[in-house]
Amino acid sequence: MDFLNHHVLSLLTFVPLLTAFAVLLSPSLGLARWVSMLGSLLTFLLSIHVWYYFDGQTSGLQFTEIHNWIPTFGIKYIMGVDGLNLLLVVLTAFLTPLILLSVWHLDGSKQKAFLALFMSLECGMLGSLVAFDLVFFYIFWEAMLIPMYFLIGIWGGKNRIYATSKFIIYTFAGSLLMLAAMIVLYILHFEQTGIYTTSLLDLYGAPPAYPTQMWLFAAFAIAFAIKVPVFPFHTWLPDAHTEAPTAGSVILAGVMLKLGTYGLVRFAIPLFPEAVVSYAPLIVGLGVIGIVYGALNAWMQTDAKRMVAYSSVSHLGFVVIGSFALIGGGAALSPEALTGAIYQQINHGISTGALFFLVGVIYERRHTRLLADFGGLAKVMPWFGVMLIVATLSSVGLPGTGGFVGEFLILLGTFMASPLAGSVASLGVLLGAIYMLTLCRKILFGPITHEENKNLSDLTPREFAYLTPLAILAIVMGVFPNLFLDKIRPSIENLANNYKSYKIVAEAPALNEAGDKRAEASR
Amino acid sequence: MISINHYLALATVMFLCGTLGVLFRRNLLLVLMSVELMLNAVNLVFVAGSRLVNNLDGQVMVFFIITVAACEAGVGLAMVIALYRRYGTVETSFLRMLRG
Amino acid sequence: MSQELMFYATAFLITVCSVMVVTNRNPVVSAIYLVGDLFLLAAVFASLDAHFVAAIQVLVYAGAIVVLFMFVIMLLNLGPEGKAHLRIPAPELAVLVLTIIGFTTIGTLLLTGQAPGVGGEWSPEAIQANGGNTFTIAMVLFTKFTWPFEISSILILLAVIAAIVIAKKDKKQVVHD
Amino acid sequence: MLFWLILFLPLFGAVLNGLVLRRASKTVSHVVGSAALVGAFICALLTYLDFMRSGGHAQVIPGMEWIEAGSFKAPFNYILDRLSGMMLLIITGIGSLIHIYAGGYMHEEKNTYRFFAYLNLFVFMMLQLVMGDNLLVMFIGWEGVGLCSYLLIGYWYESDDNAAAGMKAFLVNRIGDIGFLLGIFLTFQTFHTVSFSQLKELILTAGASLNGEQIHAIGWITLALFVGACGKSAQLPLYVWLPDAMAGPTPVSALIHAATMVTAGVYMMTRVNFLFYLAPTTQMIVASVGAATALFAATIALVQYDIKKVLAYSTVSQLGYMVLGCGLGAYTAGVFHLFTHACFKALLFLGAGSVITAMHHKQDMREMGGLRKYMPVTHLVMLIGVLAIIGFPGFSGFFSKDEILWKAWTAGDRFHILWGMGTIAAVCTAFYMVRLLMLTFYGPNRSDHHTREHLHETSVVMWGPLVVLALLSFGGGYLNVPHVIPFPEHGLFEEYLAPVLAIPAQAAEHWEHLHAEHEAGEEWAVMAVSVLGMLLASFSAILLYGRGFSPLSTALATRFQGIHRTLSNKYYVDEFYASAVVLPLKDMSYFLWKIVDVAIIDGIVNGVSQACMLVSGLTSFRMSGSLHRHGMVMLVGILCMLTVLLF
Repeated sequence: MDFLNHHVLSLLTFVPLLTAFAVLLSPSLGLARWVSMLGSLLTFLLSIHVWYYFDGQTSGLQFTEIHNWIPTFGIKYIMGVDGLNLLLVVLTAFLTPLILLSVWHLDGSKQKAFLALFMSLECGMLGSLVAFDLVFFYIFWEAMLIPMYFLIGIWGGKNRIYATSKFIIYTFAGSLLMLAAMIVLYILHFEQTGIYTTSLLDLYGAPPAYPTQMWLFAAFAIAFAIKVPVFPFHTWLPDAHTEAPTAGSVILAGVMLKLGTYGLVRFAIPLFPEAVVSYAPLIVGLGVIGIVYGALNAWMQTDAKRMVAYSSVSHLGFVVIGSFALIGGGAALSPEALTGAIYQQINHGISTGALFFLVGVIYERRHTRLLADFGGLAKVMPWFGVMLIVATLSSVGLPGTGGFVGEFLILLGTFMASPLAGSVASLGVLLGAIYMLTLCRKILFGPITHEENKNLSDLTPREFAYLTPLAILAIVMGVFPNLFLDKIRPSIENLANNYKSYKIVAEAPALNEAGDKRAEASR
Repeated sequence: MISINHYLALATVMFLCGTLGVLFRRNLLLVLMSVELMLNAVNLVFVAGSRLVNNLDGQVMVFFIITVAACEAGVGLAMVIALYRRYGTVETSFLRMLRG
Repeated sequence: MSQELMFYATAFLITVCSVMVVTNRNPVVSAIYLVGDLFLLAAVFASLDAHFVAAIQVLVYAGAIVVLFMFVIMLLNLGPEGKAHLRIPAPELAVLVLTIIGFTTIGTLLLTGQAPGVGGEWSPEAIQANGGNTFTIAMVLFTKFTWPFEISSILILLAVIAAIVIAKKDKKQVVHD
Repeated sequence: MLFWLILFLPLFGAVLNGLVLRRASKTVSHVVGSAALVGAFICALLTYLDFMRSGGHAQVIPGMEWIEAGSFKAPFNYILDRLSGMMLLIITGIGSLIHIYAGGYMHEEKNTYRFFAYLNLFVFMMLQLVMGDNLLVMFIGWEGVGLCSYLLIGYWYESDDNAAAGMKAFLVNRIGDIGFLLGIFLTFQTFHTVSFSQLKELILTAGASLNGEQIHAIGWITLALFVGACGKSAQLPLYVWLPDAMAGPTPVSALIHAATMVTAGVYMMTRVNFLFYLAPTTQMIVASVGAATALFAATIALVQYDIKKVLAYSTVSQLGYMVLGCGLGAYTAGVFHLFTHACFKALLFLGAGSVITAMHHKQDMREMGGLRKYMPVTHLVMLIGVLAIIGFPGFSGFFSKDEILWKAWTAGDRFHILWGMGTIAAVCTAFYMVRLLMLTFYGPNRSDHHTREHLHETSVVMWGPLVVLALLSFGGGYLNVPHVIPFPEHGLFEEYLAPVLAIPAQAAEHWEHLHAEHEAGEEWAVMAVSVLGMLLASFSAILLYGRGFSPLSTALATRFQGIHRTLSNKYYVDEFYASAVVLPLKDMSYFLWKIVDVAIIDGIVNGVSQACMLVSGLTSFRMSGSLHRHGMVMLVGILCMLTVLLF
């Protein structure tokens, strides 16, 4: 148990990678499936372990692992979770088994490679979430792109090469900017303090001088903005989503995009706090434009997947403005908006993930995603209808679903920071409903106009198995948000109130302390 | 005692020959042989250096280089055979996959 | 004096052989010159008290690798190349000249430069006292370089497998021109 | 405990019907759905009696924590006071009747689990709306009822029109919801709480110390909330969804689009009346919008032929009265009209539903006529309903509507025009309702042979609830009899609701006229004007439509063709919105997509990559792909580097 607590994050990160190797070595596809499923379930269990023993009373970094990695350059192997990444870690580990379930029935000659790539992708995502060292983070950040590149490039639609190249080159261009900024930061920090370090724990609270900060922030922000994607860096997203296989779209929308917003919160804001004050109006402006612009574009799409992809642009606009809602003349970030932003990341992962799954379900049956090819499916696929409606409602932020909690808090905080931005962003609530209901109406309602649609079969038990958890979670997140918010509150408040001199304390793995506290509380 | 400089000069000449062979010969086998020449030039430097500083690491390194050279020759020749089967020639001017 | 004379003679022969390897039309002849080159180099090694290396130079290089080359030349039935084998277009000629100039400069610099001599622990006398060159190399190899040595054995294994896989006749393959 | 049962019985019914009993027969879903509601009603009644017995003081029932972030807190707290208690009874009571009725109405459907699940869910959401102690819980209900409305309007989704109508309802409501949201934000920003009970306490106790900025903020808060109310309560200019919402099954129209959901706006304004009292400008706007809506919708209803459309516009018009009442500060009158309207409009809709069932789902009044013979009970209850809505003295509408008109009259000279609009609307109401009654139940039967053969009175499941509602429609008015009318008890309702209303001290002066004494003669005169107008309109309707379409009615329609066409086409508002709002938005979106996104932004992205390709093409024109060349270039590079390093 002690070992587990000291190394749970390393295990969490590398179990998927080991699973990937095991999958490659499996003699048969059937075995490979089970191996990948077991590996991902084990990862999920580990994430639940982290979740359960995570102490929601402190803003410190928990389950920390610190080892020297390349001492000459001050590069360390640091992993840890706090309130900002805890939920994302769990979300990643949660989505992966579901996605594996969704590809359970596929068998191609390369399916084993698919599973292996997928597991290594999970490793990359989890690694970049828990890494607390710039170089360490950067390695995972880039490593993550490779499996995704192949997932789209090999298993994608007919325009896949274009889409995947665009995706990787675009993201890579941004990452290089970030790498350059990291090196500059590293050297500047040495000049300031005489210590070579890439550890965030050391870099926090010692920001470089003001004019340089502006450049460094811009480099980081562009890298993350491309990943999010923030308007106007978003054009790779619809292409990538449309061409990607269902599983790829789900993980792309579910987790990878969040790494952009997570990066903004984890790196860009606390490392360069003064630049934040100068840039916030610009970023919030872009976010608001993204909300409206993404929604209007989504409305016009004829391809269901493209529509959901543009909806991501719109939804992530909310997350971005929520992360940059400055109150008190830049003295603090709005804790409400920041909470909403973190929460909305998770919720977007759930609802958009479900939507991509659902589009995948009908795509498998009809081999088309054009809205015009559907209509009236509620009659032949009633359960599909239920799921689609639930996902839609969560996506449009109906109260009682997770989407509402996130969007509401973001809008509340943004409104208090800037009434204009808050009001315009509120339009997203309406526009979101416009395109999502259009999607629902064109797929589910109206007469059945295509002969092929008359005999479609409803959801299979396997499809139920991966859709139901998402649907339930969407509602649970809306009705019991405190279940999640209680864990992350101190971290968010720490960042929101002290972002100008942000410090995070690394705490030793504290199973015993947390356990004691729990025991005390129950007494 | 011959100074180290002489060995280095000799190695340079060998290396030059090898380089020119790699660059200007069109026969893939000749290219491989030229590579061997280049490797030998390096070996010479290692051994001479090892003698100069009275350290055996250089000779051990040569041992490894020979190992690697053997591997390289094996794989390289296998590729030559494969290419010959495929294209019917060992002329490098046929291999233009790196076209920009 | 005789030592120096020996060196210059060997060096001259090595240079000639190297040039011949590169310029000869016929691959078989090139290979033979290569063998000569390797033997001469082995002699130089021996003169530098590197007896073990000289031995494996002969055994592995001359004995195994060049024979492999010969096999392949025979297998592919390669005859002498045409007269055009050394025709060099103008831009490449420029590179050729540049290369020769560059290397000559470097070589000259090396001849004139002063290399620092450092006293290490394995002087020829120490080696002699320790039990000879081969013994001492073995000692170093199996203590300090155990891991690289083991890895190199894996490398050879991989190379063997790779060579077989690559050279294997693929039934499906179509011959393209 | 009982209180939680009220809330969760309908939810339980919805889950049971919607997820578990999907293969059950119609009867099972009907029984489950109705039982949940009747159970909730009984609990509500017991809770209510208990509540009144203990003095009827407002109490907050704490529930689970919900959203907590930063300094923002919104727990699931519920408020039980006289206002929400009354709504509780209306919703569960009328809801039960409509559920029972729906079993009869829907008996031709193959299965109805979905219908009853949605209906139960609606009741649950509606209860959230009225019981919530903070704006956020109210907002759950607010949007939740919108969702159920969307689902129920599109219940027969095979028809594209229905799906479109549902969507329209949801979207127009969402426009209002944005207003509501902004109201919440502003409230929280100004007062750091969104709880009604805390807000009320804050305003009333610390009220005197409100600074100008806060008063200013209150103006914006109330305006934003009123936008929300406009959406939900179908006021100008957001009323357009309600007539289309008639695409849903008739019980839905009765429950959601007449009795409960659409009154949410009025309820909400009453709930935060202490804020509205502080914002006279907003109140003025509210009153004007209400009066305008009342008149506007009433004129449209004059010439409609679809029986449900008439009732729909009538609902919009009546909601206008309620909003007018709120705008005048006469919340009692508004809420009282809400109550009476819930009874008689539910009755009218259900009656219309019976007619529609008998007519095999034909809704055009031109094909009806003379149904009195075939459906005596329905005729009788509809008659009561019509008398109630037109404000026939003695029926409930008379008391509630005249109260509002009277308040408008006494609000000051500026408000006389609103009184005038209200009175004209009342005259119109009398005309179109009597016209509806005449065309449906009197005159010759104009239906085709096949339909006529099957005309019959509906089953007791359907007319039973109608009778109950008819009794309420008749008697409900006596709860709030004006003082001038000789009656044992006066203004019971006003007394009942008084604790809910609270005029903050700062605004007391402005609202003095609400309690001012007036001469009895003046009140009689105002009353007489509306009654006379009503009688006149009724008689002309009887004259024109008493025996089917009289030649005079057709002649009038031709004579005033322009007006007639404008009215039949609802002032072309839908067309106006389509061409002025929806189309430009669509065009703009298309432009954004095709030009801005694909051509410009993506063009730049691809342009950059193409520029790179171009440059690399230029520099690599000598790149034959030959290994030699690459090697040579590399070599030259190495030489250069060496040169640099050596010298």
